[in-house]
Amino acid sequence: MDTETTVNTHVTSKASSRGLARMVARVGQIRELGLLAVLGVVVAFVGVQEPRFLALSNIEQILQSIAIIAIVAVGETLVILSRNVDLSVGSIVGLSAFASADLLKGNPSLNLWLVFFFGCLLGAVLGAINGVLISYAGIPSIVVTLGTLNIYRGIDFAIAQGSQVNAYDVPESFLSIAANRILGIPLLIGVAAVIAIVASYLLRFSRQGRQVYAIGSNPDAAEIIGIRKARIVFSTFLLSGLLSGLAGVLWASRFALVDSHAASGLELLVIAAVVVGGVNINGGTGSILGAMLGTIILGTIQSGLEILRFSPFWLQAIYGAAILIAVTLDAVITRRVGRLLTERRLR
Amino acid sequence: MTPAQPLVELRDITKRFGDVEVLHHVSFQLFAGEVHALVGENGAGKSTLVKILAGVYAPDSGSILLDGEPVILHNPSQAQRLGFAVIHQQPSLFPDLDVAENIYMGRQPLGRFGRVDWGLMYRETNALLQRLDAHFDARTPVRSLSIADQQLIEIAKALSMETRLLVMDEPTAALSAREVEDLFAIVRQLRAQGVAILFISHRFEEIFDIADRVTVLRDGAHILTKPVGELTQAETVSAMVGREMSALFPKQEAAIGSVILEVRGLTRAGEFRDVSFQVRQGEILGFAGLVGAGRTEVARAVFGITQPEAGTILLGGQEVHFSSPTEAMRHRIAYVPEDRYQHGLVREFPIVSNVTLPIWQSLSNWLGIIDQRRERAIATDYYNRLRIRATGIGQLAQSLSGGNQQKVVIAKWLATNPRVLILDEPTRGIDIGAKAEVHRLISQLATEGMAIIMISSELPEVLAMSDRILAMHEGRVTGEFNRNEADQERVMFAAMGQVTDGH
Amino acid sequence: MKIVRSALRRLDIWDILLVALLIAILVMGSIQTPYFLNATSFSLMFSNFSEKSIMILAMMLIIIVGEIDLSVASILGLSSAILGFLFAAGWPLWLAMLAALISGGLAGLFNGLLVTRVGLPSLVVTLGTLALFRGAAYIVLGDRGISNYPDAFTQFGYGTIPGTLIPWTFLVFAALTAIIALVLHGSWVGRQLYAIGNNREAARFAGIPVARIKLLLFVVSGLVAALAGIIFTARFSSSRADNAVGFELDVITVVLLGGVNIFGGRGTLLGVLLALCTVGALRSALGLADYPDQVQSIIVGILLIASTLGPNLVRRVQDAILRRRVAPEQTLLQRSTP
Amino acid sequence: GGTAGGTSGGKLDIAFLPKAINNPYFDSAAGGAKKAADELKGTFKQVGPSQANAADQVPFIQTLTQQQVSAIVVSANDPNALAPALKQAQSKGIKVVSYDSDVAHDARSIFVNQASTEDIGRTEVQVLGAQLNYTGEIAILSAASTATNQNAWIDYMKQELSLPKYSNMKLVKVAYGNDDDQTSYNQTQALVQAYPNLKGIISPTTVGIAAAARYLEANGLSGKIALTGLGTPNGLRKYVKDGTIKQFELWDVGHLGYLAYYAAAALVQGKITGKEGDTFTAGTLGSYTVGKDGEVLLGKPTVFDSANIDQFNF
Ligand SMILES: Nc1ncnc2c1ncn2[C@@H]1O[C@H](COP(=O)(O)OP(=O)(O)OP(=O)(O)O)[C@@H](O)[C@H]1O
Ligand SMILES: Nc1ncnc2c1ncn2[C@@H]1O[C@H](COP(=O)(O)OP(=O)(O)OP(=O)(O)O)[C@@H](O)[C@H]1O
Ligand SMILES: [Mg+2]
Ligand SMILES: [Mg+2]
Repeated sequence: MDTETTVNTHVTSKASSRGLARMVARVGQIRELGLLAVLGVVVAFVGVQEPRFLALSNIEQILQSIAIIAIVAVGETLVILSRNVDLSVGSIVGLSAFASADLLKGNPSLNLWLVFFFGCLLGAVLGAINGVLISYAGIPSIVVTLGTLNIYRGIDFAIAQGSQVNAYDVPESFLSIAANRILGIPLLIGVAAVIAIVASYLLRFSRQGRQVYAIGSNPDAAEIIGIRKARIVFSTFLLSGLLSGLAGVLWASRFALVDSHAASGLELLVIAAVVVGGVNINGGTGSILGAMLGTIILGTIQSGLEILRFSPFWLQAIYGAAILIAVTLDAVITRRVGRLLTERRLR
Repeated sequence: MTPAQPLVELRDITKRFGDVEVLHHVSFQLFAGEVHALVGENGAGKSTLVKILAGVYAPDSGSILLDGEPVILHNPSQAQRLGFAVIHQQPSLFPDLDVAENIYMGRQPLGRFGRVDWGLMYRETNALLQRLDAHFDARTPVRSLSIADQQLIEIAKALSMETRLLVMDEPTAALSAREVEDLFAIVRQLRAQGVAILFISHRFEEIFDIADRVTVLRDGAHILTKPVGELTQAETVSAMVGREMSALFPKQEAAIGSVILEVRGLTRAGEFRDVSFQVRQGEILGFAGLVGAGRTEVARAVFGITQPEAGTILLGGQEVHFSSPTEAMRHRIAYVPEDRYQHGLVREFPIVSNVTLPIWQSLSNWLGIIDQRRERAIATDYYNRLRIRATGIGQLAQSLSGGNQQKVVIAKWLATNPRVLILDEPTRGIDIGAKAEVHRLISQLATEGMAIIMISSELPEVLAMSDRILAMHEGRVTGEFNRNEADQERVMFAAMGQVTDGH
Repeated sequence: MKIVRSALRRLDIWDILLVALLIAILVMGSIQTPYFLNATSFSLMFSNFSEKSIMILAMMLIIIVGEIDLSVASILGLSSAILGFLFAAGWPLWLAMLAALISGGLAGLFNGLLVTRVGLPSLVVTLGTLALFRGAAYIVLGDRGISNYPDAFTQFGYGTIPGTLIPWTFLVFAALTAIIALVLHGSWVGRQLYAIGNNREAARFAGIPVARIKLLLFVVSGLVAALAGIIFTARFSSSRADNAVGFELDVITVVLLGGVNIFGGRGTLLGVLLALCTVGALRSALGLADYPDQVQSIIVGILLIASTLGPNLVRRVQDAILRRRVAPEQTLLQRSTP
Repeated sequence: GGTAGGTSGGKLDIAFLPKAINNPYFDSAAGGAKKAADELKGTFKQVGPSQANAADQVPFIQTLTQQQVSAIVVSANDPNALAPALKQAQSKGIKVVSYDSDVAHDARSIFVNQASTEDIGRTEVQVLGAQLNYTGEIAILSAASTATNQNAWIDYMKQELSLPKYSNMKLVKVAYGNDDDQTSYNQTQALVQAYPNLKGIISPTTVGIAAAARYLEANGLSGKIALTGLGTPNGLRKYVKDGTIKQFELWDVGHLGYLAYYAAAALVQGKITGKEGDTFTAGTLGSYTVGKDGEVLLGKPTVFDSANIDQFNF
């Protein structure tokens, strides 16, 4: 909600040394270390009480169950880094899941690559609609995507008309995609990891990737120095839509039962994961690695609570508390580091 | 010295915002290897012209010629490609990114496979920073830098490009005297290399120090362009304001009364330590120091924005603790912040609401309904007294020029009828006419019995206006001088960190 | 009277479009179905918005200061659960209602403290408490549903004032609206809210107790959500942990539809009331004409986008014709977009 | 209730209000109702919210009341929440019938019950018990924790489990999948992880059982963990064929809609009032008698297994 753009100069460095500057520069990485530590604590806590939790098969199960969210979270991270938000991802996943499963139901002999292509294309188109309205018509992203959250889901309902696609309606080959393994790694996890790595690389090593950070950090300045803000913001929404579309097809393949409600409410899960991962909701800071860790942490907490046999009625409250604790800790630590630096400045 | 063919020529540039024409048929030429000063009052249209050269705004009519060929600047990157480097009045930096990226954003050196070559970027940045004598390195996050350092990055950015024209919109406003010297050394170097430099400043010493030629704008119109040798300061001023100007700093003597505000041993870790001073009724206490000396921080603590960790504040002999500005205001302290854009104005409010912002409550009846007639009367009064230049008290603050914005901020605080008025860089970025008015106002307020603290990085201003001067360096008070014993050298000495005993 | 006049002066492009839209819906609705244009229909129309309408008012204030509260529906659920739990445990109804209100206020306080003291973005905080408070409702009630509330209570939720078609709950809404109209558009407090929304730092430097006001607004939002929880419980004679799941999006949608700027600082009560009427009439008309739910949500989604797009376009056309003054960002935008 | 004389001039304008539209289960029921409407030369329409939510159902009741339909046939998301609105409809002379999920007794004339609640609850346990030789840990995967039907069935399941022959069977957990594919899937996964000795799952909800079957099948647990519950033949055909599920139950949903329409029609036409002992004929299904509390029972549910599943298509 914060629209301030001017450089905030809380910490000064009239007398700073190189070492100090280095230390500040490391704060970004400390964040991810902190997330790793949190993850370690959660895993250790659950693992001590229930050693089965640490079994490879269990870890694999946890990763599988968050892989789809992780894919959507990559796109959402791009969007949030540029100081926007995409609330329509759940609806895009749902629409893509239903439409591609329905397509396959109507044409069971269709090449599966085509189905994936279709899902991605559909997602990309929906994301592009968001992007056009935000970048070129100048409407705030939260307004646009709150609108398209309703619209895309409405379209989903309208084409589904109460029907659903069952496991029996689609070829076995489609259903087995999610369960396939490549080099011993479950496909779903592999796909999510590759997407995360590629996105990380692009964010770090492409000019456009850096410009995403610049826009999120100070949109007005970005425009003044000639960054094509509209185009880049558009691209983030396009990519977010595309990844959501892909996630939709994977969703259909994994759950094998798709109706028009699929993935409703997913946007909140995804945003929570990204934010817990240290991505600033006001843009400019954060990383894909962080977002992935955030996703894994929330997935692990959820799974840990289940395996420790918590009452289902406590799950949601603990989940909510975990989100709050994570972001509070992050804020407190960041502020401490900042304060430490100011104190060093003079003496 | 000037070649026949101008490097850049502006022809008949006109720019309108809505139905207000802010530039009327402005034409002048910039030659390679000259420093060209652009001066004018606040709102004369200097920054607008800069933005046109930067490709941020398109002129409504007129053309820009580069090497005699007309060019159309569609966007900032195109201007950059033509070799126009622009330092805007508001730093346009990315606080979350490091120095190197701020300099090279959008132009990062690419290595194999079009991948950003971070190593090379850091090496080049460090080389640049060394040239500028900066004390921070390429990996420092910009968020942690002071305003002056941020300005330095803007300069480094301009140096990193293939620059043919360097445009600097008030680059020295936030710099200390020494930093200005460093900057001018670089400017001279660039001039020698044949770069054309368009330089904007409200400080005449600087203009007469560095410029080769001067162009004066008034109300959006081109008044004159002359070599600096053919102009006197007085001529320039009258060209700017359209009339003769009298004394710049009309300080009136005021009767100095009893101590109103006293600060003892104020300390806040990392900001300032053991700061003590007194201000009396009718007295102007000047705070001198280099940028970053911590004066703003002291002011913020006195005004309750931050809380001191040690020390006491006494008002009329009573110890007070402010946990918020609201409480400080209740004790009739007012603070005009240095960053008016961020801290001073509600940009989407008209002048009238900005002026009455802190006193709404007292303008309201028991139901909380604001008496709009009284509100307008008060705003109009200050509007006239401070000679704010706008279409009326209904104009939105965001569309005012910098100087007029500052006047609105001052008006706002005067409306609270304070006993103690703290002014932080009250004339930064203000044109010469407005500055004189602000000075007149300050000294008039003092004669009315107000206690005034004036923080300023312009030493001549502090010397001329203050009854007493406090010098600060790195968070400590390093000297205190009475009006008659203060001179430029001694105060400067103290501000540089040499502790002197003023008494 | 003065308030009305100043409200009328504030009518901006979008408000006028909303009025036009509302009239169009009323005309279309009465052509499409004979049941639409009558008092019963309007009475029911409001009744269905009993809870949302008051939550909308509180949300409007929060958004004007540049924050957001995603947890309102969860607070509603939590207060309804607490009401039910205590009532089932034998507490007198009024005491249980009081406890529900207090719990809502505390929940709001919790949000407010995290936002103002810890300094977290409200979007993030209330995203967390959206889950936390809903979870708390499940802890309180689990899979139980509490019903068999006294008839008088249910009558308050569902019934109308005897001899009229005015729902009892309308009185609550009307009272809140009157208060907010006075505070927001007449008083200095309202001006402070806009000042905060426009430039929080400048407001703070001008002595406006920004943090305290925000904290207060979150508490108000919590209290209003709890009040909505009591109304909900009365109207459906039912306390369940999942009461009103997902209401927050509807509430925010209406506020934005009313022309309130999501970044704060802009928006009027009149616009929001118009948006409320428009959405209410639209849902009612489409429902009576047997259009399915999804059509309604598609239309509301389109309206939401249009609420910003429409005025943007109108303003651009106006600018082109009248060459009137524009804001700086827009100048840049106009130039950089072909 | 429901005795107020009305506009029952033989006009049959009957509206169905399911828990949510766009739900295959209720669309099957609508198919049966449509057939009944054709036979009786009445009209049929189905309206409802897109989310299964009591608060969202109320406006539809009000709309139907204003439209002066002759009867409302409703499946309630909450038994009490709909009562005031339905009572108001009744006071305007509209007949109210509930089906699938009942409302408060005084807010409707007749409840068309798909199967006896007790019967469903107990047979689920009996089926699973037989498959497991009455030993081992079992779990229940339900819909939402507040779902009325499911909670009633689960109560009877627990009663049945308390009988001595189940002394070696232990119900370790009731999980809630919220009738959402992902949640149900993840909950199944969580059950399997948290209870390594789990031998069987009962899922008395069509979405839940399909998601559970999908998880067991995809993770090679078919045959290791038994699964039964309530599901649609189309949704589970694959899993019955590959052995993940041996048996499951469901009533003929089309028949449920058909019977509900006939019951509503009988009320509208004044043939019955809904009191105990009233009888009416429901077309091809034959004659039905109103039981205690206005309940009409469709009959025994069908048990599906690999032998008969191909005879059904819904
Ligand atoms: N985006 C804008 N929209 C409307 N008016 C504007 C805009 N930008 C500038 N103006 C107006 O144009 C005039 C010139 O402003 P400009 O910023 O160019 O002045 P300046 O000479 O740079 O003043 P200063 O010395 O205070 O920086 C002012 O009256 C200002 O109010
Ligand atoms: N608005 C602000 N918010 C946060 N930190 C600030 C702000 N203004 C200044 N600072 C920090 O405090 C440090 C010291 O303040 P500043 O540079 O303003 O000193 P000063 O003595 O007041 O100098 P001057 O008033 O000449 O700028 C700055 O370097 C900067 O990092
Ligand atoms: Mg300027
Ligand atoms: Mg300062």
